[in-house]
Amino acid sequence: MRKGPIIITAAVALFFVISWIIKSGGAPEGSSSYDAIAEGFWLTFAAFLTLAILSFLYKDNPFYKFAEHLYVGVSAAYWMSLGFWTTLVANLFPRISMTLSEWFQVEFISYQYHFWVPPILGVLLLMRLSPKGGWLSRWALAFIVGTTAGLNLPRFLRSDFIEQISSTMLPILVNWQGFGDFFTNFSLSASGQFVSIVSNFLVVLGVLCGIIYFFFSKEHKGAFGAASRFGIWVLMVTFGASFGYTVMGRISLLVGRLTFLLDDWLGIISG
Amino acid sequence: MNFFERLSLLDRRWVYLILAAVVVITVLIEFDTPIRVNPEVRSIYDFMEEQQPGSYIHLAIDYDPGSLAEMHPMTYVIMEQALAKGLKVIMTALSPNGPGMAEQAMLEIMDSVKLHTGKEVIYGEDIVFLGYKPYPGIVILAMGQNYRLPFPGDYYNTSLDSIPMMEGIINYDNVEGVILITGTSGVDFWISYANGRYNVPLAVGLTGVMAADYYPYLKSGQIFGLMGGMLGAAEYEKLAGRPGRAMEAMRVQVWTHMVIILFILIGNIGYFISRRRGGSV
Amino acid sequence: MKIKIIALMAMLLLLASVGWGQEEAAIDSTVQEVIPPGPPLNLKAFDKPYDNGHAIDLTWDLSVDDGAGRNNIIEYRLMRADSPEGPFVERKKLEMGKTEAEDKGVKEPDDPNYFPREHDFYYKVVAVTADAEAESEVVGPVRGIGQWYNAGKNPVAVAVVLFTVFTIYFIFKAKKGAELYIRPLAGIDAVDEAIGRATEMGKPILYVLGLGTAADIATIASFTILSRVAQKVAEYQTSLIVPCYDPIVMTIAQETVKASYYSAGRPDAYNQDSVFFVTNQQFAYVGGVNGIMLRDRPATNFYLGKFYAESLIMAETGAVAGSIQIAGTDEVTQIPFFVVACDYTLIGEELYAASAYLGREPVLLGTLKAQDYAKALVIICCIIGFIAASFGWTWFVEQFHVGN
Amino acid sequence: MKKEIPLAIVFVAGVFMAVQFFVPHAGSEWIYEFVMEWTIIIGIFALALGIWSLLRVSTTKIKRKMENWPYAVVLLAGLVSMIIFGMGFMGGVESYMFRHFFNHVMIPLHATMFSLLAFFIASAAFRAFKARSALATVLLISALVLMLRFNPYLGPVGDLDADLASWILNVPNLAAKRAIIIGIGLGMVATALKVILGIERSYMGSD
Repeated sequence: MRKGPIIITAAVALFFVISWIIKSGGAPEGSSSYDAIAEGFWLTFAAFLTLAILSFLYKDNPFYKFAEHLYVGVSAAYWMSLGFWTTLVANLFPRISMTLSEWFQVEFISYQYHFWVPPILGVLLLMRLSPKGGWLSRWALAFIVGTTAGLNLPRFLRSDFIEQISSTMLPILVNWQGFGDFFTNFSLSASGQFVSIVSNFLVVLGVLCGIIYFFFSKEHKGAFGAASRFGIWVLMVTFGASFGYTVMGRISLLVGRLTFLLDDWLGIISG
Repeated sequence: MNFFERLSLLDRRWVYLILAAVVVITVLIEFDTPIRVNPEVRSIYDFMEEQQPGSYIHLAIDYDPGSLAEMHPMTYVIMEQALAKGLKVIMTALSPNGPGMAEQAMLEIMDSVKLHTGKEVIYGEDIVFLGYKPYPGIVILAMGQNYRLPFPGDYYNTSLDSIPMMEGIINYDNVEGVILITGTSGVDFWISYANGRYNVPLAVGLTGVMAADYYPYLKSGQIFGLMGGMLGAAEYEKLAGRPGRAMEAMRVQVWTHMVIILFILIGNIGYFISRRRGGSV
Repeated sequence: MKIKIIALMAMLLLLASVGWGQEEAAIDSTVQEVIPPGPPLNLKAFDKPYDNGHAIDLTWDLSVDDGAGRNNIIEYRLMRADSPEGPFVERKKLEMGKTEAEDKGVKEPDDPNYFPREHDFYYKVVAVTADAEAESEVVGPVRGIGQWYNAGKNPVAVAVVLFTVFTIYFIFKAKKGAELYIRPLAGIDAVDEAIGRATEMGKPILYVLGLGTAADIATIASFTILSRVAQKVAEYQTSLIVPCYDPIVMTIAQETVKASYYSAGRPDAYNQDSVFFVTNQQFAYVGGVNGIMLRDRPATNFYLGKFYAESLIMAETGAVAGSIQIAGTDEVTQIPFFVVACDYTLIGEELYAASAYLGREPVLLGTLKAQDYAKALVIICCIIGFIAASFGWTWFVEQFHVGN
Repeated sequence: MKKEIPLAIVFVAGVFMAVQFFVPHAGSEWIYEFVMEWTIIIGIFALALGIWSLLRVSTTKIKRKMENWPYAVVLLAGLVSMIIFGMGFMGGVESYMFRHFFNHVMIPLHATMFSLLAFFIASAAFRAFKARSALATVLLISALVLMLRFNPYLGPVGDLDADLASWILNVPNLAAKRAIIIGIGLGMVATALKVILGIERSYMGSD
């Protein structure tokens, strides 16, 4: 091993050990010194992990790799444990087995035999791990894919299709009072009749041209092509807008992390 | 190669460094920024103000710690408003990383309401936290049938039937509305399942990135209010008269946005200069 | 004028005496006469339409003292019994001014709010003032019946049927050999090129299925594209990396890739560990994928499926690593980031169409044609609806309203 | 037979769930609720497969001493210790170590990873927002309008920009999103239909 990395690692380690020692000193009154040392450790460790991830911006490095691998391992296990306790222990066991319920100290509800179906399908899924029974796992997959496809078919047809169409059917005049009224009260204000007319018309036109852009089986030529081009323009305005709109949220996430580093860890900001 | 061309080829790491510097400086130095309030935020505030004490509100905290910085101000300002008014709050957290964080927020808010209004908020009578179950879409559907279906017990595994405020509370029919604060796509489930299938009035607080995409649902009436990101939270804080983190954060936003715009301009100037010379970028 | 003043004085005197009398009555409460309010009239109870059978709808006319008369009604109580004689149990309270209610319960028999289906019930509504109440007449028997079809969802049913018919018709037409034109899609044309490039460079191809579960249609569409890509990868003898977020998705992806290697005639080249699970925590997964991008330096990155905030993290890291990037998602919020940061982006529906494009199988192309016809129908409906709404003809617009 | 039975399951389950949408009867609701609960439980079993895959890939890396193998040890250490902390005798998901790993390892990592987006959005804007073509210019200008929408230093121009930004969000944005959503709706329905009818079966693999 070269000397450079060792020196850097040692320096970083020293830095965070010092941080640990300093952070362990500021224990709230009434708590034992052991608690303070533990809290100091956790805070320092969190700060280390935060900086390790941020170091990725410069380039891939051992600290990032450490944090990344730790994160993957811990998170996979976290989800597993959570799923086990909240689903199997809380929902399944009290319905299929009195012994298991007692073992995990949850209240037994009653025998509900259809609850045997999911563990059986689950075991079928696990058959993948055996060299011969792999094909059985497809039964479970087929069940999941089939139910969800069937579940989504009418539901998305409703929320993403029919309801969107019905809300596109906008009236051109928001308050229908005849043309005379329209001309006598003509205004260019944002809440005025004229702007709403233009807006409603553009919404309908934009939706139609957007849909035309997504036509796959017709050549985009002539008037059809022009509509499709207008459609893609509207899409691009939207994409730019979404991007510009998002910057804010992303910056605030960064502020959150910096607040952690500057305030919770280094204690620079007060209040 | 002139100055601008070299700037337009700037290594991305300089972009990162300058951005980080601006954020740190604006976080550390204090100054004020004005705020405008939009009608889609006001309608949520008005809805909450119209509720009588004792009415039920379902507060869905569906974000996870990743978007905590952006979403917490909304949760705090709305939950404080609700508890201070004496509304009863049913809380769920349908993001796998969320429940721990949501519980922490709940306890903090219960304390802060007591501190500011002197009102004692009692868990189980004024607020109940149901916790998390996987597969949000399914849980949302199931709650529309009966809260007890996905949540036989609350977060602390107390049976719902033995929690005083849940007596007679079956499903969405028993709450005035759902205020959803989320950073995940679970909002689609709430819209198409909770509002679509069970017709419960729904308002959403979303991350800034998501908000722009939910205006169609606002117009079609599937949601009655919308708060987007830190700006939305700052607007709400202004309405509720509780200046908090969101209003402070706005000054950081203003300056970082200007830096990014500056980078875009530099990139384009360099691009045009080199194109006029026939070079390529 | 004088007469009026006298009359007024007389009335004031009368009022004062009444007030005096009431004060006395208040002192001696036993004498107080309580006047019951007018009862709710015309009570009707019927099975709630299009439901699971565990509810009854009720309507009635307001008591004469609600909003008029003495105007002292506070609430209505909805009472239910198993026989006309009672005993009646309170089911619901409604504030004044309400003329309809729904008595709904749950279907779980062990639940305290259980509402038995197909059971005879008798109802009455009680109008309540601060000190008195008046009962409506008892109605019944009425029973909750579960319906087998929800006519409120007719528009959806029509759409499902129409679309299914379109699809099947065009599949048959395509099978018979009718030529179907499809316009070019840049993202699709780039797929072959990108795989070729990876082969030349001797670098792997990264295929990210996104954060969807097997329940997401985008993920299912992505499996189909994965199978085409894997087949080409097997033919070109490049290597493939598929890190997965959801274990079920991983299982299916393994099946898909394995099948593609078999059908490409290269089962020996299939490496079981090329499709693997990372974790199902959004950003831990991103961290893992970023690591792969910077360490294995894939020539091409595919991001097809459901993506959320991580889209830009992956796409920018991929750009740093110098990979060609092809993305596609139906997650509307993330399309802009892919458009900005990737070389090619399949926008929304194009992701679903991609599998048909890559396969060029008549059956799959047939469904594309069906989709186009449905779109044409949408356009026509929107135009008619726009005109109808502008002239205030609401009938047409209402046809698209879906009930619950 | 290895393929017919799964395809039959897909068809029956798919048609059933699609029809269920239109059937309000309690019987249909019961079955629907069962199926929902089943899916959640099956998901937990599937997770075991995921963990198995993770273990396999990591141990192979260590055994063969592949590049970066020491980090696979870190991964396994994190995985195994977290599983142990979550076990019953440690106190399950309420145990000290389980909660502290969540609060002081997972939360900071998660939030920091997410916050990288602030940098990436800046670098993506710098790299890609160039007025190369008419469409690219539209993209660029619309992004600029939105980024300036709350800038308090623009005076009256700022008000105009804020109005324009909200108009973009309410009109073109609404139209485009709706067009995309309608397309997606159709694409989803077509794909779901292909799956139920057994036309789309690449997810099924082969033998």
